[in-house]
Amino acid sequence: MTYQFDFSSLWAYWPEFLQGAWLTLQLSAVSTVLGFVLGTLCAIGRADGPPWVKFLVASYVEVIRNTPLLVQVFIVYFGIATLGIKVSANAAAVIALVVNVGAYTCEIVRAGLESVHKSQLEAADCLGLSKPQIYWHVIIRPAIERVYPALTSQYVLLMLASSITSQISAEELTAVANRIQSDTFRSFETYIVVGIIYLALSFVVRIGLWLFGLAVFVRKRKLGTAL
Amino acid sequence: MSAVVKLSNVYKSFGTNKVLDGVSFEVGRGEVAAVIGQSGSGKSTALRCINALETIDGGTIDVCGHAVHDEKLDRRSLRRDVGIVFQSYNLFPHLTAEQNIMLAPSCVKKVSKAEARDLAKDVLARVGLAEKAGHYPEQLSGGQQQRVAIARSLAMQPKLMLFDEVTSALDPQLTGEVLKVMEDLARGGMTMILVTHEMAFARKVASQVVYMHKGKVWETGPGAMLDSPRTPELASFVGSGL
Amino acid sequence: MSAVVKLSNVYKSFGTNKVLDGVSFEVGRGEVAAVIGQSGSGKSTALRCINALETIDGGTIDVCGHAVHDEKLDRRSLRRDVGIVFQSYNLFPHLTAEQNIMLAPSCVKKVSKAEARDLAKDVLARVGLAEKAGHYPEQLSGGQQQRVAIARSLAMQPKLMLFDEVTSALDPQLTGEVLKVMEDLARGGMTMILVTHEMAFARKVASQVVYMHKGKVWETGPGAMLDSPRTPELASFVGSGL
Amino acid sequence: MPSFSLVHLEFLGWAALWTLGLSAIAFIGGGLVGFAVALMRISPIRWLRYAAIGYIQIVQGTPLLILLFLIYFGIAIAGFQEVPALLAAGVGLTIYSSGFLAEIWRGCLQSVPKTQWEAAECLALTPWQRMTRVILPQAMRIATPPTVGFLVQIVKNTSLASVVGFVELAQAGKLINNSIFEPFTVFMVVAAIYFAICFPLSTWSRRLERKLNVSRR
Amino acid sequence: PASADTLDEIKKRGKLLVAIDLGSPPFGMTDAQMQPTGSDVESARLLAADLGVPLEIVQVTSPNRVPFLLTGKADIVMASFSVNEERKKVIDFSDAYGVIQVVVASPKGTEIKSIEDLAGKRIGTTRGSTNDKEVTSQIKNAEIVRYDDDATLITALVSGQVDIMGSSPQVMAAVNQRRPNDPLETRIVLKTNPYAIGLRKGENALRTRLNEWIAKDLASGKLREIYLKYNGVPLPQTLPATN
Ligand SMILES: Nc1ncnc2c1ncn2[C@@H]1O[C@H](COP(=O)(O)OP(=O)(O)OP(=O)(O)O)[C@@H](O)[C@H]1O
Ligand SMILES: Nc1ncnc2c1ncn2[C@@H]1O[C@H](COP(=O)(O)OP(=O)(O)OP(=O)(O)O)[C@@H](O)[C@H]1O
Ligand SMILES: [Mg+2]
Ligand SMILES: [Mg+2]
Repeated sequence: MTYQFDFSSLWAYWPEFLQGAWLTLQLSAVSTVLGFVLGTLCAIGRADGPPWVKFLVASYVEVIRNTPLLVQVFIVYFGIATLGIKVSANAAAVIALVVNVGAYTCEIVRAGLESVHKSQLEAADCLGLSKPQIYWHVIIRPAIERVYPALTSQYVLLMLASSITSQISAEELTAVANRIQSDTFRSFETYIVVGIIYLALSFVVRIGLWLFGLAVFVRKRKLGTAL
Repeated sequence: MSAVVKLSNVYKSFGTNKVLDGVSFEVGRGEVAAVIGQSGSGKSTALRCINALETIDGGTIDVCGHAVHDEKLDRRSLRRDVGIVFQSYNLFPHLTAEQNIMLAPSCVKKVSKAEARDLAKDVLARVGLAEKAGHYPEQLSGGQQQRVAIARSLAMQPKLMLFDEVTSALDPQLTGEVLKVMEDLARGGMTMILVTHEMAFARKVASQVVYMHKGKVWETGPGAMLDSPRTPELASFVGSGL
Repeated sequence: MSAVVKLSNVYKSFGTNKVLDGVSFEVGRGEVAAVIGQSGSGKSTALRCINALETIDGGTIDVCGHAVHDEKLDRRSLRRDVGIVFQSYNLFPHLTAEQNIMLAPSCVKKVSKAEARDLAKDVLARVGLAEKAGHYPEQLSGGQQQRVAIARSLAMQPKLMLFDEVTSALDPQLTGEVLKVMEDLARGGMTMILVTHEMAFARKVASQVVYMHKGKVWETGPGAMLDSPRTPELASFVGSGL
Repeated sequence: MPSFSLVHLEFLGWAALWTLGLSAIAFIGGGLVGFAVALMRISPIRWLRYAAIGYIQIVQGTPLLILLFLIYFGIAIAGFQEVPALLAAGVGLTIYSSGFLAEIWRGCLQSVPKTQWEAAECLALTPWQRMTRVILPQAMRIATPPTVGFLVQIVKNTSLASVVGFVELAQAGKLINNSIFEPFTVFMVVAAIYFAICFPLSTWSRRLERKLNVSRR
Repeated sequence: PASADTLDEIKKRGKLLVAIDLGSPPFGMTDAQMQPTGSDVESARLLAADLGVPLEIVQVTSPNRVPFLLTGKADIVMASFSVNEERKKVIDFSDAYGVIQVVVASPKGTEIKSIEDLAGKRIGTTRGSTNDKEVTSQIKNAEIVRYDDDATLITALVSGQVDIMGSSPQVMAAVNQRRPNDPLETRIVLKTNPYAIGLRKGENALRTRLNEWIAKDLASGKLREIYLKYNGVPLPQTLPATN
């Protein structure tokens, strides 16, 4: 069968593609920020918390890393509702994505924390810094700087994985694609266009995180060397 | 002369390894004490105990009015009074020399940013590195890093400074730079305890030499004691150490 | 005496850095040529060009009848004729000494396994390591590893051996072991080019000394040339190199 | 009204086998293609290298969901209409894993020091002999932990094959839920089965990594 | 675009590929033994028997019914496939063999009398379905929540993620089975659609054959029996024309 490609019928839908891409970016940005905070806190808890916290965090990380995001999304979405709390699909999507990326962030940041030498803590301790001050000034900042490339990759993957949330009615890029293709019956063309938009988005996310890194890691910007 | 540091009968073991076996000595205000002895004799451990980096098993340690042996010791207030400099510098790699120095005053003493910067300029000048304020540790030589580390401690205006083999990672020329700074400090009246392998320096600067051997204070006296050792152990140590 | 290796007017740059600037010399069959010169003078690069590990920008290199400068050069057949030993041994860490040696004969010459093993035993005995056949590289000292590396090259029965500072990662005693093996080879009539810092060894073993300076062959002559340098550069090099 | 029963558990069990099968296809297919791409990625021939970089970038920059859709409908458009979902899912997952495995393995191949490549070359080994006899045995040790780690990703990501109608574990969960509407129970059980498959793998991967770190010290 | 005659191909292949949405009770679903069932499934079996070939079910969802058909993964679609003008531009339909309404339903106590009352409310529907089209075009100012299939919509309604649905009475019935305490009630009928078998354009022989079968089994009452059995209401005496 010879298939007639026809991208022209998709042209009318560009505002919707744009809207979907925008929501994808928003979902990813919010999940990245919250997931980073959650993951970092968990990493600290796992490195320096009481045994029960360590156990809790370790279990959380293992469970999340060893089950598919798709299933996590369903459990969050329907689980929350079963508890009688109504949240919008976007909120459920963000919760699921944050829980998911938090676990990965935790593992990555933990590696960073472990790379900070014990003598650094002693030095800070001897200067009279309090524990939170030591964490903030001496441990977390260099730790994050060291693992920043790994975090960047993880957050690009998160952006791509957010396509799964279309299944619980979040109107992000993939959901928009599904709707457009059932309107136009141009599924192949639609998915090609969406694939290209995702490629562009991952480029945007990478650039964004790179710029953010430049702004935050002054030493790296000035010297260009890895810690 | 009032004692700034006073160790009485301090015991400390790591597992079954008795590292400090009844150590006692005193250091008065403005004194410079040089602790010498073979590797493994417990010098670093003694220094770390003074700064409460290790807890002790027996005896008492008084440092600037703090009862270090006490379980209820307020470590942070002890550490405002005591500065320590390590062999491995331990500068914070992600901060410039100036930021390294400003950190503790602004975090601990809540000094304003501008004041902290002035303070940093001041102590950097004292160690002869005024123009390196904006450099990151990796951009500095070993001797310069060590001097920044000293400046970082000085910025907290401690009553007592501890130095643990601060020159042994340096080549002879860089060693000279650092020893000069320490000499200046001694001349300025700072109370100091230094663990060192530099006999010549100990002889020249120290008002008291403490010779440790197998976890005990074996001999103690003025710098001149190195020239006329009373025990065969010190004699052989001085002989070999030159 | 027919030339085994002949470099004529060889040029080679890395980017804007002219590393070989018109190098010419010849090595005849059974000759031992020692290439000496300061760090960065292009010695290693010359050696690597002879073995076609680097391509050259101008001039010609003939090695055992292969036109190395030719684009259509059959590298594999060149390398059956030329053995090279590096400063950093480069043994394969996942193979035993014996397996390291057997690899090339069985892969390249399609020798049977049993024959290859006999061959390995043979060359290991020649470098004095018969009893280390089953050891992995990490179980051997630096000098032993270097001798296995030489044996590995020897097993291919090359017509020419290249040595690049094969002793400079070794302490004096281990150096002695390796130099002895090389001396034996020289005495056995092997054609050899060695880059070395061991002036005494060059003087003793080399039939020709090539002094390189700034990418050029500055002086060349018999070992005795080192005792009566004609250029001030060689004079200062020999003076400092001792 | 039916509720969650042994029948459903059995149904999930069979679906889990499909998940494993799909993972095996993805791993083997992805491994073969990925290895070829990794070789292209370090090839001295420039256009091969660029082709490999482009391939890796595109695969890693597209969500698997979209990749699966594209392949499912793309194969049909190419004229093969009776494509079983298994084939489409297999091809999609193969492409996906090859993109990631290629990048992982490229790193491992390049972590074998350049001097080893040169030494092998100087012994007149052919490029193939050099790869199989010298480089691969060394690279494989380094590559094992991240490869096993990625296997976990593959197992989890087979769940997306459900979007092209393939009945693996996640899709089976959806089907059961369609008939009994107990989403929480059903997806918890599904999650537990995934965990039971993936957890041993990730533990193994981490143990290998530790062992490697110790031996390299 | 199909070149060959699909009817011949079905005969030659000895198998009928029917696209059915198993996530849309009571038309397509699975029973307690996880076997496919529902009115579309039984109708498809009837058709296959009539054609004299075994049936193979191709599982689809609302959004991908048409691509499955167009890319040749199925011969025909029997998935409560409502007839509308957009679809007719791309594919052909047989005569109707059932009807389906698009209704808005909500629980007791919600004040919905007209479309205007829906402003600002969350309404659940199935992405890419006729329901989605009607709801989206008729109801403005409402938040429309779209799921990939009816089953997910039902799960969302049962678990309380949404309370108002824009879908068929059949979906409502399935929901009410699972939430007996707080059942949904029909508020507004947006449209009544005939549904028919979808097939690729230009398959006239196949369409004629399908229409013969529909006429025959409507007359024999078998199709009416199946509709009644699963929907609980009888099929109207005359079905609207589709072409
Ligand atoms: N954290 C520790 N755990 C166990 N043993 C320790 C620890 N710190 C030091 N030791 C042991 O205590 C003994 C004394 O160590 P210490 O570092 O005080 O010696 P030192 O006199 O400073 O020697 P050096 O000149 O080598 O620095 C040594 O035997 C050492 O192995
Ligand atoms: N692969 C390369 N890329 C760029 N520059 C190179 C490369 N290899 C060598 N060089 C440069 O070529 C010059 C000569 O290097 P070469 O290794 O031949 O010197 P050498 O005489 O062997 O010195 P040494 O005694 O230190 O080994 C040096 O300036 C070096 O930096
Ligand atoms: Mg010490
Ligand atoms: Mg060299």
